[in-house]
Amino acid sequence: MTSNSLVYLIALPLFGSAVLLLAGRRSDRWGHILATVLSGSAFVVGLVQFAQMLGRSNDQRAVTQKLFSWISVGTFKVDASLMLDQLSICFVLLITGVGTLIHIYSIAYMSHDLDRRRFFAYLNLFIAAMLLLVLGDSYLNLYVGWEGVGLASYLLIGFWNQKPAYATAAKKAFVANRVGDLGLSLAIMISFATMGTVSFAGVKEQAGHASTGALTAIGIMLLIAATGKSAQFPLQAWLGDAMAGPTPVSALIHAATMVTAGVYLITRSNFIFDAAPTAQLLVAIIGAITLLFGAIIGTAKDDIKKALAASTMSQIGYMVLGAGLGPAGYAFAIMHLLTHGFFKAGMFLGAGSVMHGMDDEVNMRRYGGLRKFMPITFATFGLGYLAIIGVPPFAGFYSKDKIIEVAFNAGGIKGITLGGAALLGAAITAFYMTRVVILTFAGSKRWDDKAHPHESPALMWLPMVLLAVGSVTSGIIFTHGNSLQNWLAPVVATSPAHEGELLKPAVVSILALVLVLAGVGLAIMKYLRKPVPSEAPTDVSIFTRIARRDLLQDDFNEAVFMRPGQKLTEVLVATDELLVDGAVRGVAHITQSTGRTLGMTQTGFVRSYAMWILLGAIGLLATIWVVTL
Amino acid sequence: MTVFVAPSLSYSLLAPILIVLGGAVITVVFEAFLSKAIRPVAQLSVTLGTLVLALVQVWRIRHESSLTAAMGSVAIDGPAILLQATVLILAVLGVFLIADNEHFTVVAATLPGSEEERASIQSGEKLTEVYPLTLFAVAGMMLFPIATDLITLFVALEVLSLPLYLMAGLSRRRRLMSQEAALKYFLLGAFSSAFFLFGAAFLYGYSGSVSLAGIYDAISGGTGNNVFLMIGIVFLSVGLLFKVGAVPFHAWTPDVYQGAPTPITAFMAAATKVAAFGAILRIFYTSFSNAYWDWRPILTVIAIITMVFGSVVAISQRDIKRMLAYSSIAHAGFLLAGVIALNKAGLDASIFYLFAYGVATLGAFAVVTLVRDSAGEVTDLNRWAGLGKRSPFVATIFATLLLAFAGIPLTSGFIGKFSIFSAAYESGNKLIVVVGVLSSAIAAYFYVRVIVLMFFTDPADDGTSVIIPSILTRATIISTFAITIFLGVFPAPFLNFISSTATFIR
Amino acid sequence: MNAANYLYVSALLFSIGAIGVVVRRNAIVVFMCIELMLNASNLAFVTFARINGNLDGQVIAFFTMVVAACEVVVGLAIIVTIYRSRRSASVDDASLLKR
Amino acid sequence: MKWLTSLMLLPLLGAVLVATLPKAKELLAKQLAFGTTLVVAVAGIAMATQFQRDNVDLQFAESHSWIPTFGINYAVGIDGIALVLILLSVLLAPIVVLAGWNEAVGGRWSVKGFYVLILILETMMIGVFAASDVFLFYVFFEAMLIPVYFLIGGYGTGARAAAAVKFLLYSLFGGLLMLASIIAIYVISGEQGGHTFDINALSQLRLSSTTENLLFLGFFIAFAIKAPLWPFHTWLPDAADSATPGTSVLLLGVLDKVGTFGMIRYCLTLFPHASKTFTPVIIVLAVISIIYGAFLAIGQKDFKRLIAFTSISHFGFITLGIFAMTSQGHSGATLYMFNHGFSTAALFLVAGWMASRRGSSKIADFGGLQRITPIMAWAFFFAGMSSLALPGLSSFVSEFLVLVGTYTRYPVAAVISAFGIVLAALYILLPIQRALHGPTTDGNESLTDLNLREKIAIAPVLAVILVLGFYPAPLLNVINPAAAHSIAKAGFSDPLSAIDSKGATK
Repeated sequence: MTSNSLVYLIALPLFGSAVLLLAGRRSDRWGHILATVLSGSAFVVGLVQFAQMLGRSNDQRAVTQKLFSWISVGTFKVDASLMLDQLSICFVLLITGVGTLIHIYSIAYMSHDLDRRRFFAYLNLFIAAMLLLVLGDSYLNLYVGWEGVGLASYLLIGFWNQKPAYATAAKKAFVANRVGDLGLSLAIMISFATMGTVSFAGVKEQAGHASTGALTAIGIMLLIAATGKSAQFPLQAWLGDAMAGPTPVSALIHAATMVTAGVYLITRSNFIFDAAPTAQLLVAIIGAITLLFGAIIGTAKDDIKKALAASTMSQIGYMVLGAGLGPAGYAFAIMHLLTHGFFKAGMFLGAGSVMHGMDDEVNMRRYGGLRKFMPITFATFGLGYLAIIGVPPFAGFYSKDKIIEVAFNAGGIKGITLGGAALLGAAITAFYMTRVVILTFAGSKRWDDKAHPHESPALMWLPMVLLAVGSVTSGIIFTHGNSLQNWLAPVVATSPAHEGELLKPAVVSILALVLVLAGVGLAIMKYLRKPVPSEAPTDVSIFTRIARRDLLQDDFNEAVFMRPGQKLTEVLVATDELLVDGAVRGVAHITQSTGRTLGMTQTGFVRSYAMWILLGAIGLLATIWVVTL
Repeated sequence: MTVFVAPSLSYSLLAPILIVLGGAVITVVFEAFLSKAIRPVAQLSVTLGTLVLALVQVWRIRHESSLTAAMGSVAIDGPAILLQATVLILAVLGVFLIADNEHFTVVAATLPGSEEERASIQSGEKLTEVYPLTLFAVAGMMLFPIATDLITLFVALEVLSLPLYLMAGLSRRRRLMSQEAALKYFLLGAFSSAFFLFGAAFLYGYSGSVSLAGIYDAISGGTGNNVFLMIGIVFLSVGLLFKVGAVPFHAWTPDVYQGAPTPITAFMAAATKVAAFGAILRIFYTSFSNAYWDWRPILTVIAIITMVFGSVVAISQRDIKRMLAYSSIAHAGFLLAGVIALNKAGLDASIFYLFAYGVATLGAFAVVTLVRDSAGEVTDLNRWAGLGKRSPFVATIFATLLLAFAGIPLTSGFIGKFSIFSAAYESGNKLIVVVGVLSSAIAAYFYVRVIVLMFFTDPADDGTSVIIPSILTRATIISTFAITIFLGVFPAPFLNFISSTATFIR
Repeated sequence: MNAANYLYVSALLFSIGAIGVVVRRNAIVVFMCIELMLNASNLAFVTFARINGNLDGQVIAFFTMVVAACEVVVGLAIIVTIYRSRRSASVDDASLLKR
Repeated sequence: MKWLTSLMLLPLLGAVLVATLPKAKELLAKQLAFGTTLVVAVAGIAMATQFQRDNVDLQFAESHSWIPTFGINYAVGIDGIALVLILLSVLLAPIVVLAGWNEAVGGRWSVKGFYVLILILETMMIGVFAASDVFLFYVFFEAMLIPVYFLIGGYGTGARAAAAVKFLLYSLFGGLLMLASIIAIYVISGEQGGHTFDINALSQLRLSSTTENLLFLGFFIAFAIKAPLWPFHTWLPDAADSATPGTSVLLLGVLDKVGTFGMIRYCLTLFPHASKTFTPVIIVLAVISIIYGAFLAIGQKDFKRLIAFTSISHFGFITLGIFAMTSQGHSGATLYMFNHGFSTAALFLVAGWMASRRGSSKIADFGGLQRITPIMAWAFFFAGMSSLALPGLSSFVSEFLVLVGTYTRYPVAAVISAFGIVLAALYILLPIQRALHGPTTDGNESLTDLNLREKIAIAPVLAVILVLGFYPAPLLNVINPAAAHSIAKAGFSDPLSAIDSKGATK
């Protein structure tokens, strides 16, 4: 099946960003409207495609559109062509849908910013790039979108780059992502060298013939890429700082869509990971590590956005874990990705709304009892909260529980560790999310009277409400009759998750719920029963301190990469000056001094000149004598 | 009693030399009888006339070739014609410079700084002895490369040298230096010609003949005492190598170049090299060619030392004339590569190189005569700073000539370098080529340094200025510049002419 | 007696002359040493003429004398000028030109 | 119609016209120069339309006897690779003139002199890519040093003289080594039937492996210095530092490509076996250049030097692609030459504008420009993105092709080089953060944004970068046949993918 309208998905927002960037200040008045409309119309196109897709039989659903031949050298042929299948449509709808909502939200949220137009240009650019990422039909096309979203995220994190810290955060994000991109590009090279193709279809077809070694290598490289983009261990350090960007950005890029690209990549490459168990196991392990890592960090953060960021990290950990569990997990990884898209975006927007009302205060210790002042925000945030900690029947319950369950059923020690980790993560999640809600909305007011907390305008709470609806209902919809599993079946081989099972689903759910309740309870004991100091207590355990420092990730990076790197640079600069260039200068110098020395023979005394002649003659005689002997 | 058989001299072939000698005699007579007032003009016109006439005659006999002229003591063949023509052209250009009496003391006999000297200069008279000297030197230079027996060679050598010794001492300013230059040049020159003569003696002893042909036959025959041959070759070479300024017989070059009046330096640097190398080529190509294996190593060693030494020492020079002297030493090394090649290509290349180099050298020294302050010429390099700003035109020409010395493409120097090195390579002397290339890389440095001084350094306000050149000087400068560029861009006709004419006859 | 001896003598004379040029300071003496070298060559020429049994060598000898004479003319002129302006005929004093 | 010759004559004509203008008419000189370059650009594009892309032999070929004595012809003719590079030259020239409208003003020399040099340089740039006669190539290769030398030394800033000399001597040294090789190959061609410099005829020579290796080195070192490859690179930062932005653009954008172009056209064609022999060494050097250049770029405190070092890194990629000997590598490398030309041009021009406004090119002197001069900041950001090979911009395509092409034959080298991707992010983003982001620092408040002329100058560059990023086909279609041909001539073929080769063995 081919379609001619796929390109519009990308073209519309791309056009928007181009217009806004080129028109400059002239478009200040109407720029945001245009951007929102274009993003919305992209959503409509997506819906149309979705409708058409539903109309076709299960194996006819994928559609492609070839635009032009992009690169073609020898056997290396890459077309600029798009592919929309069951997997990518999910993303298209998520990106354009949530994206549009956040556009709307931003109209109000950024209304006071002089550069709002530029902001919307970047947003549109992001939408376009992200769509290219999920629509590209080959790894190379994906790569373009992959770095495109990186660029957009860099621009948006650094939107207020007049603040040096923010500029640094943006750079950090870009560089961390580049490390991941390195992985992706290597993966592409390897797959071309081994299979002679880089298109999804081609690789899927050839993967069978390729050696496991090569496939494992590709898999690991893809995993590195994913860790970079999706802020997974060990490349997760940038996400917390990325909160420097305006809150809608955090909601869209660093919660709902971009950071989940890694999960998309792994799921998309299922044919590689299924054939490379080692790589697949690594994926699962990375996921498990990260979900705990993020959760622990989350417990220590007082900055509401950083807390949410940590939780995002942790939730993506769940998705990666799911994707790492192979056919059993892909569907649920995607499901969690979607539900998370709703509730996390919603909560971020909520956070934004809170900041909006508290003139950009982000420290939760300066909040407290805000539910009275911003009821809608509280309500929507609350629903998102229930969803993320996995209380039935909210969305998170379905998606997360499934992953935990599949993890346990992975079998053997692997299953127990992964499942255990996931379960533990759930408990911690419950704890820190409860903490967030309490510190923000419950308890007594801790802000000074300068702040006048107030509910946000409709343009802002409307998207929040819609997302809240999503976070309530989506779980049920996706799981009803395994609808999502069946939907994705043609793309990712899904297997019923119930053979050789360790624990019955019911058992898992109950275990999970019990732990969740424990977490909630603990948080209530700790933060609702006792008064919360408006300054973060300093006399805390070493563990807390480490957690506050993102488990020393930055310190590690600095100690292991940055400072040695800087040293190396300095050394090389010195080497270049002293040795490489010095060698050249040395030769020149030696020649010169030789010249001066030889010049000394020019004594000015005619007798010494005569001596030279005489010696010369004798020398020649000697030479010729020797030669003719 | 035997009938007297008049020797067959074939005057027409000797005519060029005879004309020059005749002119020389006329100028001497003028010196004696003409009034001081009209002497300069008369001498100049006679000299130029003579040279031009000789040049015409050379052109007329260009297709002749004979061994029997002057009873076989000279050979008239392609190289002879070409070299004579070259010498004459350079002489004309040189005389254009010499015509500027500014450079010469009025009465060489007066004591430096003495009353007479001042008076003589005030009198506004001009020194004219230089013209006969020049003509005699030219005659010697024309005879040297065509001589085919040892006597003629020796005589020619002396005829070309003796006037130069004197001319070196005629400078108006810095007379002590000038006289010292003359002394050094004379003593060392005489010293080296003693070597030459001694060598000649042993060659005669070896072959029993004084003619190059006879020596060739003896070598080919292999009869005769090889020790004599060795001594002969070595000592003869010493004399010749001295004239071209090859290391270690070079020591006179910088001093004399610096001390002598610049026009003389120009003339001698250009023309003497041509004559001396002409002789070297003839002797080694015709007479010693079969002793190749004996003399090739020593010449190779000499050539390499000369290239490297000249280039390296030139770097540390602070005086433009000395620098050019060392550069001429380096070029002598390159030219020796052409001698060692010992093939047709080598001969053609050498002749082309001699012409190109001679012209460029004359031009360069001509420019040197223009840079002056109240005390006369300024040869201190540092004071050349910013010349490009003072008079871009002159500076550009000088830069071009330097680039030609450096062998940059689109100048005559490059074609010369290429042809000579390819000839050397063709004869299997790869080492020379490599060394030559490297040393010309070194050489490039000091040429470039001068360009930097002229163009990229700001002029110091020390009264250094570029004088408006006389018409003749201007003619020299412009024509040398034009030839240098032309030979760089369209060398084909010239190269064709050389390769079609240049063949030694034995 | 052996012709070689004549050559030895001439070589000896030549060497004496050459060394003299190098070691003596007075320009006149230096010049005389050069003349000595020329005459050494002459001796060699004449000897070889004798050995080879033709007259060319002897002819050259005469030429050499003439040339030597010319050299004397030029040389003395130069040396005298130097002497007058420097009040010294030592070749070592004339060393303005160096390096 | 004789495309190439006319293309070369046009700028020369313009140069003559500009030269004849009176000094005072500065504006007219600029307009004339700009007009000429524009015409040449149009003519160049017109020529490109006549190019038959699937025809692998040299097109628009002309040959006229130049120096028959040495079998030298004025022979030109281009394949796809040369065409692309000529296009690069003729397209960049007008942009450079327009962008550096006031570069020459207040230089040491006249404004018109600047444009005369630029136009002469353009002629030589076209010639060096068009030449199909090795000697002619060498002539252009060496001669084009001179105008650049004067452009740096005469109009540059800071230690321009030293930088100019360093540049010239470095290049001359390489050039002379190449000359030695050229002489050798000329002589050998003579031994194997007739002296010639025709590239095709020379590629048929039979060489002993030692000779071939030595000759290869002669050529390669010259090109490695030009390109420049580690460790021959140290002249580049100095030159780029002191040259005017326009000159630097031509220097890094076009002239240095002569090195990499020469590797393809001469090293591989003339010495296929030697190329094979030395490939490992060269690959190592290339990888070192990539990483080393990147690290030094990170360590730089000055925009110009920083860009210079990024170029060293990029030239590493180009060399890597050439000696990977795969069609992807070759096409990638050639495309890279073109793209690097444009992205460096963008970087250098904008950096130049920033520097001229701020009066300093120290990164530390800037701050918060994005708020004061948004358009300039954007242009720089865009250029930076293309320099770090952001997908969607032209340099990504070429860089990725090089890496893929390298990986299929030298995985390890490709993997190490791929780290350049990360380092690139650092060396571009660090200066962007320091200069464009953050609060506005003192001395920057009053900077003015790009004016219309500058916008017009930079717009086409950025446009080309963007368009070729998404649609490189027009260039690749021209390059691919030529690249494939040159690999085939070097006796290589693309390695099969692991699976296919397995299939082949089965």
